[in-house]
Amino acid sequence: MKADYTATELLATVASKVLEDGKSVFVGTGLPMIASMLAQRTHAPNLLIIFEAGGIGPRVPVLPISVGDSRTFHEAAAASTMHDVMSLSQAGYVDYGFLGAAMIDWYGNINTTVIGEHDHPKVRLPGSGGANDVGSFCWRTILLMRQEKRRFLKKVDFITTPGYLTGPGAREKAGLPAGAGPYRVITQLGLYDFDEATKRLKLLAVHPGVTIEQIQDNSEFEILIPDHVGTTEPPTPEERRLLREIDPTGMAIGK
Amino acid sequence: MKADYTATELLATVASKVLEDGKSVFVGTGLPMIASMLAQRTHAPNLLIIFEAGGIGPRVPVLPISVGDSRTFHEAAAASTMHDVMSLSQAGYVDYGFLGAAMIDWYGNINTTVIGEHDHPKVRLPGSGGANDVGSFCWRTILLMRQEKRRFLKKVDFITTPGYLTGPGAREKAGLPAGAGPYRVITQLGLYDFDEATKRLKLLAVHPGVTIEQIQDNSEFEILIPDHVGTTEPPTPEERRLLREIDPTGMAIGK
Amino acid sequence: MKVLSEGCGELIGWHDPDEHRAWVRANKSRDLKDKRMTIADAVEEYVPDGALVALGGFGHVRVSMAGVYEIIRQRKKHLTLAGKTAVHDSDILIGAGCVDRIEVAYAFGHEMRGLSPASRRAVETGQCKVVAELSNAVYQWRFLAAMMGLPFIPTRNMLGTDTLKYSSAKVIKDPFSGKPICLVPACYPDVVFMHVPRCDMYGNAQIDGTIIEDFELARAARRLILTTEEIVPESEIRRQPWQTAIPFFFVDAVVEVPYGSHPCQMPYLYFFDEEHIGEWLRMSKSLEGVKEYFDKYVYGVKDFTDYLELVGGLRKLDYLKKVEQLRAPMTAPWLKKRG
Amino acid sequence: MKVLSEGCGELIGWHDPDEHRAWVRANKSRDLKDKRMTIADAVEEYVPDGALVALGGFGHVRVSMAGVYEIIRQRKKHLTLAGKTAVHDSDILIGAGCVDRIEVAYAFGHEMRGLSPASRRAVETGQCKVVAELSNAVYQWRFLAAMMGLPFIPTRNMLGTDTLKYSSAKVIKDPFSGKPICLVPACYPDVVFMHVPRCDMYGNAQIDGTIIEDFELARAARRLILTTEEIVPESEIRRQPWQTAIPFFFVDAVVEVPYGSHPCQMPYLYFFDEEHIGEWLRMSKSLEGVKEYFDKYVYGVKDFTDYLELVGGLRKLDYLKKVEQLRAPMTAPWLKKRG
Repeated sequence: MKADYTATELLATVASKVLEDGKSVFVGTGLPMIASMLAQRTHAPNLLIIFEAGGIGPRVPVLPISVGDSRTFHEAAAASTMHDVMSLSQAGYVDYGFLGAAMIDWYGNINTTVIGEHDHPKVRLPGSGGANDVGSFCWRTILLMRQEKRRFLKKVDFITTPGYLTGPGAREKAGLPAGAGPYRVITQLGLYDFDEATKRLKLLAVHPGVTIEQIQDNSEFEILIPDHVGTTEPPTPEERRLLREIDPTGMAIGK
Repeated sequence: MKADYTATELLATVASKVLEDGKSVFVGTGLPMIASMLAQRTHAPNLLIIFEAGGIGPRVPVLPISVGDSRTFHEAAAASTMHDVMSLSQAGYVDYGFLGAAMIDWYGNINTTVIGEHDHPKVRLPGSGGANDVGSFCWRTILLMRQEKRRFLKKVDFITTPGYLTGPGAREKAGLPAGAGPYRVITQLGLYDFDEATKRLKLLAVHPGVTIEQIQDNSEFEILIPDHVGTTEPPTPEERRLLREIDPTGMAIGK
Repeated sequence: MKVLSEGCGELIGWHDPDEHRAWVRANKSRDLKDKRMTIADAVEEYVPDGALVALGGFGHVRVSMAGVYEIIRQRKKHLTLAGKTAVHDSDILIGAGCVDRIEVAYAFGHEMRGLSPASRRAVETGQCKVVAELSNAVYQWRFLAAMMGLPFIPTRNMLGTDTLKYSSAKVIKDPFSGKPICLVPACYPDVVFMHVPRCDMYGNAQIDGTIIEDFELARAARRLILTTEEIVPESEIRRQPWQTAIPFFFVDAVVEVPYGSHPCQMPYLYFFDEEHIGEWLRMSKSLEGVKEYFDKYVYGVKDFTDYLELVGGLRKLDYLKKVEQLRAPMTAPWLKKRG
Repeated sequence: MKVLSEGCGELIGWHDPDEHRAWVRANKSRDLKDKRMTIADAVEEYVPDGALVALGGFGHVRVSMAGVYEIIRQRKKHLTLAGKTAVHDSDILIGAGCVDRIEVAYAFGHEMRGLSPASRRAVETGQCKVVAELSNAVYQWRFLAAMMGLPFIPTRNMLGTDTLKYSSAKVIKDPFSGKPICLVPACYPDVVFMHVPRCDMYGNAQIDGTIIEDFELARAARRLILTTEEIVPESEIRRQPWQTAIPFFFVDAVVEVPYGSHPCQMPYLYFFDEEHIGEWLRMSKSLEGVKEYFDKYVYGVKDFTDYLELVGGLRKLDYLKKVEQLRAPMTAPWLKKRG
């Protein structure tokens, strides 16, 4: 039976459920915005959304094109500065952060800078943007990305944004804020967290109809598979309706 | 013949003449404000006045009581923050700074913190306030103070604010911004600058009727006396009228 | 990391950045909730004896005097004060015996009005100890470091002076320029009182006029109590969000207290009550006078409104508004004395 | 001063703080003077070939496109770009061949619209060299350090990553916490273009909405050129001085250019012109298309008003205003493509 929802819709709803009411989230362009806006319209009305250009606690009317777009400070608590929001993030005020990733390794280290050699790139990507900041400062980061063997890599060409670096204690040893790091990875195949002891990527739940084999086949590195693996909830019709309302042009969620 | 002006009026007018049009000045409470406001009303209409609480380029209607008082940002170019004005001072944007002093030594080092031991003070004074900042950051600082033997000291009990510290090159060696430092000292007896080679206090001009002997008698340390010593201009009736206009209650200029 | 020199001043209000982050996570609510309470409850809840206290505004401009009086009324003890641009606020807190330790950028003075008898006496008799020295810029940058969640901020002042020697700063060689540079430690006050012209019930606050240090200080504060001339509807704040100086999640309590800065100035709203400040400066010349002052104006009144009635009520407040708006001339007892 | 590690990225825009102070003293006027000029004169005077250029706003929000087009029109060469939240601005500057070096926090991308063909191609073919990497927060803090006249600002990010390795930052052991900390060097761009909703003829400027990095960047700039929707009387600025984001003495030129951010967004005034941006994204897929684009929209028009007529004139601008104010739905060619 063909699902009546798209992979993007599933990513958005699964991501939105990770967020808690009354907590704060640092939001990037696209799906993270949609997931956060959906959370506000469902279980987390008082989710505090923060944008890197200075928008703090807006009532986002419709999906913005840019994280600096005026929609990101529409009826906001404050329209401030990047210095302000990056500072409060560094000071520990941000619970969740969203990150997109081109490639990751099994410690959740992210590459969004370059494929190939830095000075002779095969493919040049946009670079860190706010990603290194989010990955360094937010307590718990949530990675949204497409899972493929060429994206789940044993070693990424360039660590743009820190995951757990080389394993337990490595972030702290490097001088990064203690106790923070990647919390969830969400792909079109499943939902992951990181193993407490080894800080390696671990399957938490598969999406409806996805097999463990598919999970492992779409990764160059070995993914830890626990005894119990859950299945994520598919988007409800109401959630799908809300997603259309949030993104009427379908720019992120698709038509 | 008794002068028809007060010592305070003379200090204010002599100080105002040090300031140049189109330059910036960091202003403290009292006489510095009056001198700067007088300069704006005479030869320096475009003197840019900056206050530590964040007032930038105000049109001060009447002498403020405090450097944080709303008069300090009346019709200002900006009502900003201390961080902003201290930063721009540190970055070299401020030409002149005014300082009051309880005591100085011959290098223009200032004490406004304590008389006696720091932890067992004979007299406790207000401390640095913005003085250390002005003395460190402004290109040229102007000291306004009462001259007495117990105030012009060989060694001050506490260096609150840097003059030339221990002499030529000492500021730079300590890490302070290069090329800045005390520029003029104005007392009820005369106008001083600092000797280029030794950075020691040097007489520039005496006030009308003051002798070289009085200058030296009212200092514990030896004041350099050049061959040519000028005489300052006494306040004109127009200047005296302006001073009353600036300070109608006489809170700084006296009744 | 070779430290070239360091001050002997006590390091107050500093926390390891990771320890502070953990504290923030556990204690600062990011939830949008009604924070209105009485000033009595706010002081009871957030000002333990021994706390490090800082006050917004500029010593006698936009000061939460309502907060200051309540601290005195509740007879808080052994407070340490951040003596940042401290004027009337610190003078009466020290005079009242609530504060016995102070870090000093500026204190014990009343700007144009001269020195402050009560707090000077307290320091000169050893009743109040100066634990460290610094400058106004340095204090404010200590709050900047705190706001940024950093251990320190570099500065190019204090170098070569005794102010540095009695501070808690350290000097290192800057690895970029090769020159000595001062590192000033972050300062996170345990509790900050700030008076604003308006905010909503969640704590989203606007400030007219200069912000002074309050942008950084509000964000450096572990607990932040706002007193406000007026609580406005949330929609008024959200209409012009770039006017918000302090967003709600930095705020722990919101207390509506019209004229809450009296006898200090509130820009655009009311001028200094020089008559009242003059009375304090006169009475505080003796210990007896200090006691008499607090008996009359703090312990002897039941709340802030009662106090406002006592200092002159509507007629006085109307006059202060006119002076602030340059529609009436200023008078002051300390001026008469000089005349 | 032991440096634990340091990036291999080129240190661009850094000056010894004393050298910068001397430059400011000699070159930045503190005089209140009329700074109005044409964008052609401003670019001619303040943008030498080889300069380090930075742009205010957010890559495609509140960008001085009038400045960007004029740089292209005057065929400036070998510029280095501060790739801070760079989007449409950098894409067309690199596409036009004016920029051949860039320090990258974010570039070569168009946020929701996907990647930027022109600038990506330039980097992948070696025509434009990435001289250093960093993050958005770090770039903005480099400007903070510059605004403060400091050699560096500490940060707690980049640590442990290749972003640090390719940056110009250094890592030392923090003498307060004992933990490694990153020091990011100040950055003073040679010239900054910033678009604001209003300013007076002296350069006192207000900004509605988020300030983004422009508070710090305006103060870090060696030369600052403001383009503005409107030049307002000085009295309007001075009526609410706390609204001034940039006081006049940081500003070197004031150019009135209504719609000067087109096709980028100007908060509260007009939305992105997605049709035009889409046209650029489509045409810039080939070198021929790039040439065609500039021939048509830059070299082929005599001034900015001519350009506005060409992109749709009043009807288009009215539509963009309605979309910005949520009174009309947004459409975009890149949306149709996906549909």
